[in-house]
Amino acid sequence: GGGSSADSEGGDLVEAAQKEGIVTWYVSIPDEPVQAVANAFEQEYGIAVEVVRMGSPVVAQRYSTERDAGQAVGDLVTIPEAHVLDEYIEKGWLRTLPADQLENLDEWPEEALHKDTYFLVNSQPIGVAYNTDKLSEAPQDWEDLLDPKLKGEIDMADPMSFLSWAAFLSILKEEYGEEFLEGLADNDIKKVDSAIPGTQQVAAGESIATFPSLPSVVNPLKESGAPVELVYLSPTTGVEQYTAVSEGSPHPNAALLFADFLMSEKGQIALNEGFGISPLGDLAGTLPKPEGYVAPDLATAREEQEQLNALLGF
Amino acid sequence: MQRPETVPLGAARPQRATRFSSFTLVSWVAAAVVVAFIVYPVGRAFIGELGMELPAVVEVLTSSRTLEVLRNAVVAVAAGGALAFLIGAVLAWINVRTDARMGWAAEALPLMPLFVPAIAGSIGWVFLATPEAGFLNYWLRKLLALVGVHLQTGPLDIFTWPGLVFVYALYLTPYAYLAISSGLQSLDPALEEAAQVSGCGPVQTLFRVTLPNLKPALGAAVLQLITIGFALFSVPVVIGTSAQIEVLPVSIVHAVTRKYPPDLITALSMSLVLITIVVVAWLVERRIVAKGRFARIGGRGARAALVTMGRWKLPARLFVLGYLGATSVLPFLALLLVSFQGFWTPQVDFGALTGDNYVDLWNRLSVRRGITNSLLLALMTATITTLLSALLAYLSYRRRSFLGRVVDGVIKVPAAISHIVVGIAFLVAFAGPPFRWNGTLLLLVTTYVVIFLPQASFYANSAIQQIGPEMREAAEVSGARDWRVFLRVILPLMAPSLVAGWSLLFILSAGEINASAMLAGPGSPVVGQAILDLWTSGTFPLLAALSVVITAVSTTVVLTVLALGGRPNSGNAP
Amino acid sequence: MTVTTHATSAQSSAEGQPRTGVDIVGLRKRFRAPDGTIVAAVDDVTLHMPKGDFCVLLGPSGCGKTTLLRCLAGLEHPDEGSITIDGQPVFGPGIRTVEPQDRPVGMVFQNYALWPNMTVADNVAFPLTTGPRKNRLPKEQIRARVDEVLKIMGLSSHGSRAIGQLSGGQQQRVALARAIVAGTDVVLFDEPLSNIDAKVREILRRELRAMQQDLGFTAVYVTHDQAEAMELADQITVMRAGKVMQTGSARDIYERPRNRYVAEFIGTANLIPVTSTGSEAHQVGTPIGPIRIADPGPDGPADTPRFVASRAHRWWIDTAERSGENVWSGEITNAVFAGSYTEYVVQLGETSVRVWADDNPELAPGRKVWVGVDPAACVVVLDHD
Amino acid sequence: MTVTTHATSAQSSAEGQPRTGVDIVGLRKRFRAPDGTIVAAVDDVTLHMPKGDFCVLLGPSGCGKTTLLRCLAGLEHPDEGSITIDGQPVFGPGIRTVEPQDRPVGMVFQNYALWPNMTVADNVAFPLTTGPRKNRLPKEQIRARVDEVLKIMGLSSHGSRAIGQLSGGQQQRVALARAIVAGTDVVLFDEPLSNIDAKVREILRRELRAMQQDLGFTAVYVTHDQAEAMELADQITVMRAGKVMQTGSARDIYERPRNRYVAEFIGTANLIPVTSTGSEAHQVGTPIGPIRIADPGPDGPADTPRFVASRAHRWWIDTAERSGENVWSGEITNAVFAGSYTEYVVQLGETSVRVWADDNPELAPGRKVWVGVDPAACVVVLDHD
Ligand SMILES: Nc1ncnc2c1ncn2[C@@H]1O[C@H](COP(=O)(O)OP(=O)(O)OP(=O)(O)O)[C@@H](O)[C@H]1O
Ligand SMILES: Nc1ncnc2c1ncn2[C@@H]1O[C@H](COP(=O)(O)OP(=O)(O)OP(=O)(O)O)[C@@H](O)[C@H]1O
Ligand SMILES: [Mg+2]
Ligand SMILES: [Mg+2]
Repeated sequence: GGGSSADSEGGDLVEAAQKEGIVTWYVSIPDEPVQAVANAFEQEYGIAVEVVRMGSPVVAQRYSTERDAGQAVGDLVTIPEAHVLDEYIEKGWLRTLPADQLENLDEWPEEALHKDTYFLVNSQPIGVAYNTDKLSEAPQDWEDLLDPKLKGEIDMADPMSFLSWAAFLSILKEEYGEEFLEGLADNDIKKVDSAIPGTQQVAAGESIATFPSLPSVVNPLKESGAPVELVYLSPTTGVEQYTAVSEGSPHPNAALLFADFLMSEKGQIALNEGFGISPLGDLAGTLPKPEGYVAPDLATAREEQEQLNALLGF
Repeated sequence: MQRPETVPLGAARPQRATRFSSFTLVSWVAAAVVVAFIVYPVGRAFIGELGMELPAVVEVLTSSRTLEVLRNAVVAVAAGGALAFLIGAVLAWINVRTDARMGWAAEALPLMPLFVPAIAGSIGWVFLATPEAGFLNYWLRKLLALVGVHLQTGPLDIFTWPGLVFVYALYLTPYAYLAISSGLQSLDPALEEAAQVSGCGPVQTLFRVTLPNLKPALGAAVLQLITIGFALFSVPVVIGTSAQIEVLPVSIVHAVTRKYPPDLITALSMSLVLITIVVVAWLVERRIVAKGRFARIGGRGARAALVTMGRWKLPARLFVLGYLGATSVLPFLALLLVSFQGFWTPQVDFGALTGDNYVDLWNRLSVRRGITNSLLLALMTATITTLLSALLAYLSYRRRSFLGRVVDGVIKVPAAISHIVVGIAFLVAFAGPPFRWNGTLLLLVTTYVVIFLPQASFYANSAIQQIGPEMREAAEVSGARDWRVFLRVILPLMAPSLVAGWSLLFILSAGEINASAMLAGPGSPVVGQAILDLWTSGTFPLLAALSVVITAVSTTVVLTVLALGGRPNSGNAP
Repeated sequence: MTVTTHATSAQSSAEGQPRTGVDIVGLRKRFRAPDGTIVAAVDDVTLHMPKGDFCVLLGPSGCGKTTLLRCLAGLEHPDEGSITIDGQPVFGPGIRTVEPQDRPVGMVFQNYALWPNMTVADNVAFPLTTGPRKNRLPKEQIRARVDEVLKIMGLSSHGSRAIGQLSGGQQQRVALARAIVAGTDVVLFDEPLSNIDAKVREILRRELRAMQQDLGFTAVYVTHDQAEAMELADQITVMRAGKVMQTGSARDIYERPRNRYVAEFIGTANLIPVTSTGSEAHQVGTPIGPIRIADPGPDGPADTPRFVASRAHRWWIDTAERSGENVWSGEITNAVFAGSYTEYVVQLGETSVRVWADDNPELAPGRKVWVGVDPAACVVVLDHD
Repeated sequence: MTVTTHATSAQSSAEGQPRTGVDIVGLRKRFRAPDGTIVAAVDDVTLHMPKGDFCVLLGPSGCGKTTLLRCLAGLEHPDEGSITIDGQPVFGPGIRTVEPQDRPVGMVFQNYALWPNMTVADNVAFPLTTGPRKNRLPKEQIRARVDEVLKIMGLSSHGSRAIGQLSGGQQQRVALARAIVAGTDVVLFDEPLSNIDAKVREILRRELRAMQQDLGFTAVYVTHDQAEAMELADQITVMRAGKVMQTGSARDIYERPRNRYVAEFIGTANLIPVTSTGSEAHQVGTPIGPIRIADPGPDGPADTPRFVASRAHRWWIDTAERSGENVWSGEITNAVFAGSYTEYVVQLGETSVRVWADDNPELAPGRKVWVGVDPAACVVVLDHD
């Protein structure tokens, strides 16, 4: 509860939030968009955003260890694992979003809000990054990756490293069957620790293509002139990030104000420009949903992760 | 505190003075606090998490995956360690005993490779030796093309078993070197000269006399290699993953960082394996040393003429320089080059080099604050750990008691536990009430101190063993009490070795990544976290730039401290 | 039990007036050697060292000299016995052991144990800067005292030097300065000269003796060098395997050794076994015939073997035939020129004697000679106590 | 420069037949001390050590004895000069320096440097198991040879012991066995006894000398102990600051020292400055009056100060008035009992002399006495060369 019950109308929220002066955000979205939205928020309200950015399981782990220890350091938490947030709700760690205090909650699409507590803020579509010097023509189809020409030339981020990768693979398995994954294994795909080294190696010409890859990884490379391009093949999915507000955190008002900002058009543009799909649809600079986009199911993916890994021969 | 009785006697025993000085009190309290800070969190993690789950533990321990990663770890550490041992021994011999030694290199060499954080150094080697895009490969291919050999890829490939073992060896060598060279320095050179006069050439002398008599130092080196090798994470995560080789410490870290809820059972069970290995190695080493028919430090003025290498002098020097190049210079240059590139590519366009990455780094608040925080932390950790280890070393040196040995044993335990597991254990134990240290620098410092205490105590113990007991006794007879003896005599005499140890700790804690990921708070970002962040979501040039900055900063700090801290080996009795 | 012993020691100090100097009663210290055997390093030692005397502990390596000295300093904890320094009991049954830092002793270590991290002046000042703060002298007084001591030692201009910049002799003086600066009455020395050149050692020895006499402290000096002991000592204590063999002045020990061990350890002695007590009081029977002696020797169990001990330099050697008491003829088997004398080994039947005489080219190995010894130089010693 | 030296040395070896033993010509070795100054540890040393002789290098600490020995062993690389061992040049201009392992020398190190990881037999066998495999003796012959050497050394039953289980004396014998097992003709010793007890040292010294004579090797023995040098040596070389001061037999050096330094270093000498050459050939003027001398002393620059050197034990002391040549009266200022003699310091005007005489209780400090010295014991020495 804390001081959250004390305040009421919208104007007061800003004032109360500004009195708190700071908001702490545990987040696993890449650094650049996170900094963009944090800066935008600070410019708008003069409230600093303290960002704790880590891989999503680490965020989840820290958040829950702290809560178990009776603390709530993070005012907001953003991770892709919706099932984890469900678990947090059951433990009473998250706060139901108060409709009367969040101006933008009304406009927010219903399918992007879950249990009135956590909401989708950003989705990065998954694609294939390839080296344009080494591959003159972009792959058209997932099955192009089975081309013997690419044997030993494809990097793949470790599916055990990230649940979203498993969710993505499970969609491919659904579509093409297990043989497809086994075919990839036969084509000598190489495992890399994460999407970063994979894509960096593609840019350097070490490999021809890598997947799954994300706009946040490919964009900075492209900007520096690397011969690398990201294509989205159908079907695909994305890394969907959900944000929730903590119950009993140190800055309840700033947390609400920031959640509200994330739902605003301005916030969405700041967060998604060039990187992600906004739940509000096509806003200036945000990415459109690629053809064949399917929402990921992380809970199922968790069950299949080991099996998918085995199919790929890792 | 009573010394074990020598002989029971019938007569009335004179009373042993039992006055508790403030020094004894403080040092035992310090020892107790240290032990508590190790036993409580570690015990809580292991007993709390594993106590109820024995069947699960057994299952993890017997699963084929555990066995495989364990086998991989054993192979990597055995092969890399053996290589490191060999290189370290040869380097130590060249630098301590031959005329091929290079003054400055002899002192700076042991620390050099550690100046580049292990994760950055490994990435540096990725830049250098990936089969297609590696700089070395690219240039080698160009060279080979000149002589008519045309290759598409290679000739080197870092993502292989040999590549992995190679980088393991590079990073383990300093530890072997440090232990062996300090042993060599205290081995009476007359033993080797006697062999020479008996008709032995230099190489034969090395194998027939020097090495057999160095067994205690070699044992210490092996022990260090085993402990540090099995805890090494950065090298296998960068190189092993792409080589499809997963090793135990990486599995432990992954078990807690890649899943939610974290698989603590797996992580802790695997840690148990490592602890067992280290404890067994420690016991074996103690037995070997205890048996010992080894040379002790020689009589007065043990001053040797350096072995004349003759025509082997140049090759020996090249070997030393080659090692420096491989561990420090080459990867650092690769990192430096990439840090000025827009993206990592072997086709260096010197016109397009840019300082943007540094600007970008500077603009990241968390990086900027991380660097200052890390420096502060490293300063505190290195200082506290060094002083603490000096105090504890003095305690067990002064009073050879059972309790002292227990303390000595306990502070070695964290060396065997993955840093991230220690991090979690500390988070579980101290984040909540009554401590509520979550997110504070205090929590980080405490954890670092525990993590690095084993290394520090290695230095402190070897430093104190070089001080003759009469230095302390002279102070006591002069009327000095414990504090004065320690502060005015023992500590200053240990200083040269402690300074070297301090430098090592400074570097290691400035670049620590795993425990930091668990413990660094929103208000206290550290460099390690920033590195890990760039590794999981960033670009290699940025990562390279950060590594260059860290390397430059730590090198500056360490060299300054070494320059101010005086030269080693001036602490002996006149 | 404790009470009894306590009472005894109280008694003994009640009987006489409190003795100055160092008083050791029934001291024992045992060690367990690495192989498990027990070594009695100090074995029931009772010894008085008078105040202001130069007392030397002499004995071969491993006989317990260092251990005894360290017990005095408080660096070792004896198993039994008591120690009183200038009337103050520092160790004993029923007494709370006084720690090294509280004993009124200074110590000069074998290799001086000067602290290389401090200057000469700091080394010397150190003992004045210890102890409870409120008892310490003010800074200026410390400085003055250090200057004074350095001046006595002839080191006035060396105060700010580093230890490494001093010669061995200067280092010794710094060590001595440190040991006496606090005005302690007893100074312990553990073979302070054993690392030094013979020639330099001789000079330092004289210097040390002169300073001890000037300053008047009680010196307890450990050595295994007989020449050193003879030159320095007011009182020599010869030790063997933890036990005191004999205590006395240099002359006592040299001329009236108590037993064979002392006779052999100090100087070069000819020992001729006594086979019968002889017909006259001042004569004993030996394998080379009767020998006239000055002193029938110490008492001792009748069945303990005895020897006639005589110093090699108290013998004469001659190529001309001589006769009389204590005269024998024999053959030279070896002659070694030793500078101030030449050592001749002369075979007398089964027995060989060593004779120190002026060098004489006629006395070559193989030569038949007459040798003899002054009865005044012959004493009877026990094989062992 | 080098060429000239080369020519000279070639000449000298061309002139005589190749000399056996050790021949050192114009040897120099300089070190840069840690503070940057240059120390000439061996400074133009020319020296011949005849085959089969026991040659001792004697001098104070730091005079370059060890360095010279190590140059012989090949453990140091000299800067200049040449070394020939038993006719084989091992170092010199235009010669490829022979490495230690190929020189025909054995060496006994100061603390023996036995290898604690090997048994006694393995230590001794070691020199036979080095070198190219094809030149090595077969295993049984090695064993036989080791057994033989151990037997000579009286260590037959100790072959399988660990080094740590031997006494100091046994260790010395093992070290010696190792040095001679390969049949080398030259054995080098670097102060092998300096860590040992005086009494044990004396015994080991005799043993060593006896073995050297039995086995007939050339011994080069470094020490700073005069007594040791006198007892052992066929030839003594006195060194000072890297230079040879004098070479000769013990008697030569003791009785005919070349210069003040040698006179003072060996034994206790009274040095009385020569003020005028005196009216007669065998007489010189001194502050205490004319002294009759045996030997006008070595030549040397006329302006070099000279002294009359005489040994303390060649003086007599008497309470009764005496007169004649070389007789003075004075007052005893100090008397120290030293066992075989007592040292009396007697003041003669400004000059004081030390007299070693038998102990005499009448001769106490303050007493007026007459002293004198045999002219045959007086030699003139130079202040320096
Ligand atoms: N700490 C110890 N543990 C076991 N034995 C010891 C210890 N200290 C001394 N000893 C033994 O006690 C005996 C006496 O030793 P101590 O050092 O007193 O002899 P020392 O007369 O001083 O000999 P040195 O002339 O060689 O110095 C020796 O046998 C020694 O081995
Ligand atoms: N490696 C070296 N570096 C610098 N100086 C050296 C070195 N070796 C010897 N010296 C110097 O050369 C001189 C002669 O040394 P050396 O060891 O030969 O003397 P020594 O006569 O054997 O003395 P000691 O009796 O002390 O053993 C000394 O002044 C010494 O300091
Ligand atoms: Mg001793
Ligand atoms: Mg020497």
